[in-house]
Amino acid sequence: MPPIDIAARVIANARLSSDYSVLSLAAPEVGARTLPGQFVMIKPEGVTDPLLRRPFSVFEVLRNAQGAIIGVSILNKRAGPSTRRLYDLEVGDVVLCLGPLGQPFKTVASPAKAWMVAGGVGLAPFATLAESLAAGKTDTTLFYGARTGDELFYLDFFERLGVTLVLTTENGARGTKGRVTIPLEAGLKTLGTGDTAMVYACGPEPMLEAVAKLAARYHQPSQVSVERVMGCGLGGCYSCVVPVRHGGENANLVRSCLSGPVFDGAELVWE
Amino acid sequence: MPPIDIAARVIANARLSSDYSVLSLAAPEVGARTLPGQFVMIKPEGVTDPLLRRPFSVFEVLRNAQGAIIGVSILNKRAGPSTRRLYDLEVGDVVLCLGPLGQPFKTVASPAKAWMVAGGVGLAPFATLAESLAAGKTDTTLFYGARTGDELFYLDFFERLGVTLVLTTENGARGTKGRVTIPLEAGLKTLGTGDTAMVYACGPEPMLEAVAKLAARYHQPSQVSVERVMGCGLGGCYSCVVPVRHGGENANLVRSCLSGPVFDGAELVWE
Amino acid sequence: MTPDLAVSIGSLKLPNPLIAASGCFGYGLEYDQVVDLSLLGGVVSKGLFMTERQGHPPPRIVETPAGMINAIGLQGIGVHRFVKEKLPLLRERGARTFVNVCGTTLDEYVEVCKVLSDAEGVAAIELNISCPNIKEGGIQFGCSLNGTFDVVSAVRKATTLPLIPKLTPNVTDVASFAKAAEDAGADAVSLVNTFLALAIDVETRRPKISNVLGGLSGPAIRPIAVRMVWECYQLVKIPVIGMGGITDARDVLEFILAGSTAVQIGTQNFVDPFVWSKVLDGLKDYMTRHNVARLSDLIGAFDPTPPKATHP
Amino acid sequence: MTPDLAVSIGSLKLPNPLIAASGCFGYGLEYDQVVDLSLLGGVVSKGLFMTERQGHPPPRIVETPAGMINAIGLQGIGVHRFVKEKLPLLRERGARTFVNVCGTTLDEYVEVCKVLSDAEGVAAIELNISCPNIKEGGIQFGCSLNGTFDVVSAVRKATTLPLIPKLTPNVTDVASFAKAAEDAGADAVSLVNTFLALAIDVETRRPKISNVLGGLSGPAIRPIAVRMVWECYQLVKIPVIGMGGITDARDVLEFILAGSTAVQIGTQNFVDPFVWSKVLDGLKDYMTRHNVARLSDLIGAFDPTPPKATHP
Ligand SMILES: Cc1cc2nc3c(=O)[nH]c(=O)nc-3n(C[C@H](O)[C@H](O)[C@H](O)COP(=O)(O)OP(=O)(O)OC[C@H]3O[C@@H](n4cnc5c(N)ncnc54)[C@H](O)[C@@H]3O)c2cc1C
Ligand SMILES: Cc1cc2nc3c(=O)[nH]c(=O)nc-3n(C[C@H](O)[C@H](O)[C@H](O)COP(=O)(O)OP(=O)(O)OC[C@H]3O[C@@H](n4cnc5c(N)ncnc54)[C@H](O)[C@@H]3O)c2cc1C
Ligand SMILES: Cc1cc2nc3c(=O)[nH]c(=O)nc-3n(C[C@H](O)[C@H](O)[C@H](O)COP(=O)(O)O)c2cc1C
Ligand SMILES: Cc1cc2nc3c(=O)[nH]c(=O)nc-3n(C[C@H](O)[C@H](O)[C@H](O)COP(=O)(O)O)c2cc1C
Ligand code: FES
Ligand code: FES
Repeated sequence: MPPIDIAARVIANARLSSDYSVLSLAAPEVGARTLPGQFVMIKPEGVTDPLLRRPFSVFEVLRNAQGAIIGVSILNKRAGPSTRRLYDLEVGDVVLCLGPLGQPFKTVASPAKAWMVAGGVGLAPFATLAESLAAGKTDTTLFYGARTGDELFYLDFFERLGVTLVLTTENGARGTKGRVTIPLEAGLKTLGTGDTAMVYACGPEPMLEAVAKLAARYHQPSQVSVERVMGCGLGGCYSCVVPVRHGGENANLVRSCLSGPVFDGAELVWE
Repeated sequence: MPPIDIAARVIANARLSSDYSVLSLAAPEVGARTLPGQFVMIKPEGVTDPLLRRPFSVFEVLRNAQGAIIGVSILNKRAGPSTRRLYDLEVGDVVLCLGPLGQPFKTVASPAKAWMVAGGVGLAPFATLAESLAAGKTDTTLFYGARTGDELFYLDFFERLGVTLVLTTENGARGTKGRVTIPLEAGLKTLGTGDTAMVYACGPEPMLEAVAKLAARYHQPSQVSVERVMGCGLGGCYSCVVPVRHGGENANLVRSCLSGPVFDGAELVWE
Repeated sequence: MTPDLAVSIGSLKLPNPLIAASGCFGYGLEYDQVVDLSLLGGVVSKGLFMTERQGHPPPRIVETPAGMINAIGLQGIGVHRFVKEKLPLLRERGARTFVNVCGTTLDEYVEVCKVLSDAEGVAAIELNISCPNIKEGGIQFGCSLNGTFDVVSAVRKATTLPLIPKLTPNVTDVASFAKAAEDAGADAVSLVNTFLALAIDVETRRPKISNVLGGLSGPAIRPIAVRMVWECYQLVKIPVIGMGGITDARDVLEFILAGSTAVQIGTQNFVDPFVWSKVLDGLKDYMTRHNVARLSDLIGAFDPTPPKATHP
Repeated sequence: MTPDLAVSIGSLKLPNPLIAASGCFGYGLEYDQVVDLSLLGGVVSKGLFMTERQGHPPPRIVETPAGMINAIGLQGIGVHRFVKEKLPLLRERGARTFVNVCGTTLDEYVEVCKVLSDAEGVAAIELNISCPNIKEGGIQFGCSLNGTFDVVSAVRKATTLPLIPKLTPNVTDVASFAKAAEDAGADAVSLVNTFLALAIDVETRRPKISNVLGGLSGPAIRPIAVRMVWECYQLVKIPVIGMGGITDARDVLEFILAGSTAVQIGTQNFVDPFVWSKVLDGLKDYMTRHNVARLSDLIGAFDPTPPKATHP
């Protein structure tokens, strides 16, 4: 279905910490079309500075008590002017929300396992993916690393879905101390021949690179969601390119808004 | 006292109609310094579009129950992007408020009378002037013209001060039908030789011109508050000039933010 | 009476003056899902050379006050793949396709135009002699009057398609370049391409985009672009296609009053891909309010009489 | 260790690089009540001719996206009244006064400079050969390399005061103008003056300001101005004074990294007359964070190595 642009009212803006908020938008038409891993281009209405929209993974597809889709939420982390403004929005404010955009994650089915690897705000695309995997009864694990214990969010949500949680924090306050790739590698080592774990990753680029390379080393497939500066989200501007190599070809710069943001980890060329 | 710039919280924003609001700002230092007829340069904090501040007459100097000055208000009329934004502000929003600026009205004392002539939003500088005149027990009349009866504001306020009200509306819904200059001229005709009425005027330029010329024709002094596009309000940009003639000299373009906005009606050259 | 939005660029009739600017609309087909391409006056393709190009490494864009800087570096599929893969689909959609032609040499410009002349479904050629983001060719022609004359003349001999050189604003007197293009046989000129610009990350002391310099577009440049359009309109007889920072119908009208026969919308596509229908509605509304039957009556209708100092 | 903000323009030492731009700060004294003039690096006067001028009729300014257009038309009191009425007061305040000198002819430029050379308390002359808002003189010199060379040479012979031609951005290659100024004996160059621009009121079809055309300033132009400063810095050896859209310390640093020895702040004065102390604090903060002892070490310290495509 084609993306649409909704002038969406803010339903809620739950501040999870001084940096993170979950911004819920009344955009049922966007929610109804969204597949896990897709993103929206967002901008508060009436704001001309910053000029451009900003890309955000759809975090949740929101439903009312009757189960009808009423909108989407994003997991917003303050990084600069736009994310700061989104953090400050109040119920009733209006946000332009264009989407859904981009290629979604491909789900897997048993006996393959699904291992989601999230770094910080990279958790965002995994809530909808976990729901989709849970619906398919796939054995799912979330490797989730954050700076501090306070920045591990929505753990209940994933537990309720039956997702196994493997947590790490940089300061060791919660879960294992250190990078999320440490337990991931430990997990990969336990896989027997013939076992398949589809490794999904979203987070800082060095993490993505490490995860994709680990998966490859242990002969597991991976799907990584990359972040590039995006001017349009629709393939119009060519700002968002990443180098991708299919088979033995030379690397090509492809638009991550159209061909991504989710790519086969084995095909991305790390810069 | 030098003007100061306050990041002032909005204390209240009373919408008087779909176009007019009274925006009250917590800027005690500005209030304490303001003389009737002076103005402030205003801009919502954090807004870069529009870039420049906008000039507004100080409408009221606000006091708390104990009589201490707590801020100023402006009578805001929606005309374009900035005034629209000010109209939409809510309690707690922050507005940059620089002032007071410009030359105030000169008050008069009995036996001279004070006749204030206001057109529409031109009412703004007369609330503080009326208070000042009332304090001096000057016999004061407000000739106040508006488009409709619904746009005649703060009549109680002026009545409480003992100001005589002469109202006109364009549609005749309230007061005399037609221009405010009609009752003004009628009034001027009743003055005896030796009587003095200082005619104060603020409103649309054609009204100002008509009032100044009427006053001159009936040999009465006038002080008019003019409106020009103002870039800075401080004399820095030379955008706000008006032609003024002292005595027999050639007209000079003088900065209305420094030498005005209040000018001797007899010295302004009408364009 | 429905307002008549049609305009003509030489022999080329457009149902309305709104054209998607080069590099801001992919090859047009990317927007197929959100815009009915046949409703636009026209669509300009991304800049095309003879062969494929990878462009500059990212980051390729950065925002600035009321604008953005880009240095995409003309990543593109080359004219042959364009003719084969994109043109037939664009024709199917009913798009009026303008092709933005680049070259590193005069010969390359001519060759690309020849390929396009032999293809079906090209409405016009926009000759890009103004891209600030590549070193060779392009801007070198666009910054010299002789260079402009020479490349337009050479291409003129190679094609009968409507020929529209796109001018750079990074010159002292843009109107003289419009004149050189006219003298060399251009059917129209389009302007402005982007302004050469630099943004520095003061924390790292490095440029914000990989190419160091890039081109500034968006609302920030509009007042300069409108001035340049007016200058060209006064000097040349061929139609002027104006652009630079258009966001709404009022901006479009500003360019048309200043002398634009048609306009292009670039950066605003990124902000709002649905801009087209909003602008069309805005134009119709203006024409109704002002009792203008034909939009073309407004071309150059700017009246430079000074306004009054006082407000109503 | 307190950060050292001092910079030198030839023999002229400034306690910090922040100078109030011409035309945006009256004659300096207007701001006496809100800013301690002695704390600024310097203050540039409004443009001055030999005699008084009334300037253009209002409206003289209009806002545009992230900017404003002005055509004040150099209303001013003339150099004689300036020397008599303003200069003594500026000296009393401890201001370092730069005088922006205009002329309709080469001779007028020379005469005004002679008057200033004989006066006491002039720190430097900023030669305005770039005002886009008056027809005669000025910009005619500033848009021709020979004109620039000639006027700077002529004035050079008439004064030993630091001589700083102010360049227009409305040219193809601003650095060549900086070079012409250097060759003619200038001690520094300042840039940019405003960009020639036009805004049309589409309801009335008239210009928004009385002079029709005006000069665009403010944040909108900053990325172009920074680029031009960098170009000049690479070509000439004399100091470059950069300006165009500066609003905060970060913007100042961008200009300094690009090669500005000092900077001027214009339009932002209107937005925030208290900008000066905020910027000074911001500079000190940056220097502390980055362990920079002398601000002058940052001049031209821009490193054009491309940044990474990925975010941290
Ligand atoms: C497909 C995709 C999905 C994303 N999903 C989320 C999400 O769910 N939650 C979330 O908080 N953020 C997400 N991001 C990142 C988010 O878009 C940026 O944080 C945001 O654009 C920063 O804007 P700003 O104005 O606040 O800061 P800016 O000043 O624009 O940038 C601040 C920092 O963010 C980087 N940045 C700027 N633009 C982008 C961009 N388009 N993509 C990535 N980094 C950028 C800058 O390099 C800088 O380091 C996503 C990005 C992409 C491409
Ligand atoms: C000394 C002074 C005191 C004023 N006091 C008040 C007041 O108490 N209440 C009030 O509502 N308005 C007052 N104004 C007018 C007010 O400043 C303008 O309405 C406002 O600047 C319009 O800004 P905008 O962005 O909403 O609209 P814009 O789009 O900027 O302008 C809309 C209309 O207002 C006119 N305008 C723009 N700027 C100014 C300006 N600086 N001065 C006058 N007209 C302008 C424009 O020409 C246009 O017709 C005063 C103006 C001056 C000079
Ligand atoms: C991302 C981007 C890519 C561009 N690519 C091209 C191009 O390939 N060829 C060209 O002639 N102009 C190109 N331009 C310039 C635009 O076509 C247009 O001239 C300019 O952006 C001004 O219009 P705007 O302000 O509406 O964007 C590009 C502009 C942007 C923003
Ligand atoms: C209202 C106004 C008046 C100006 N007058 C002059 C002038 O008299 N002489 C001059 O050299 N530059 C003049 N300028 C240009 C500024 O000094 C400065 O070069 C330009 O505005 C860019 O800086 P900014 O973006 O910080 O304003 C004027 C600018 C403005 C906005
Ligand atoms: S964001 Fe514009 S092409 Fe991908
Ligand atoms: S408003 Fe700037 S001089 Fe009066």
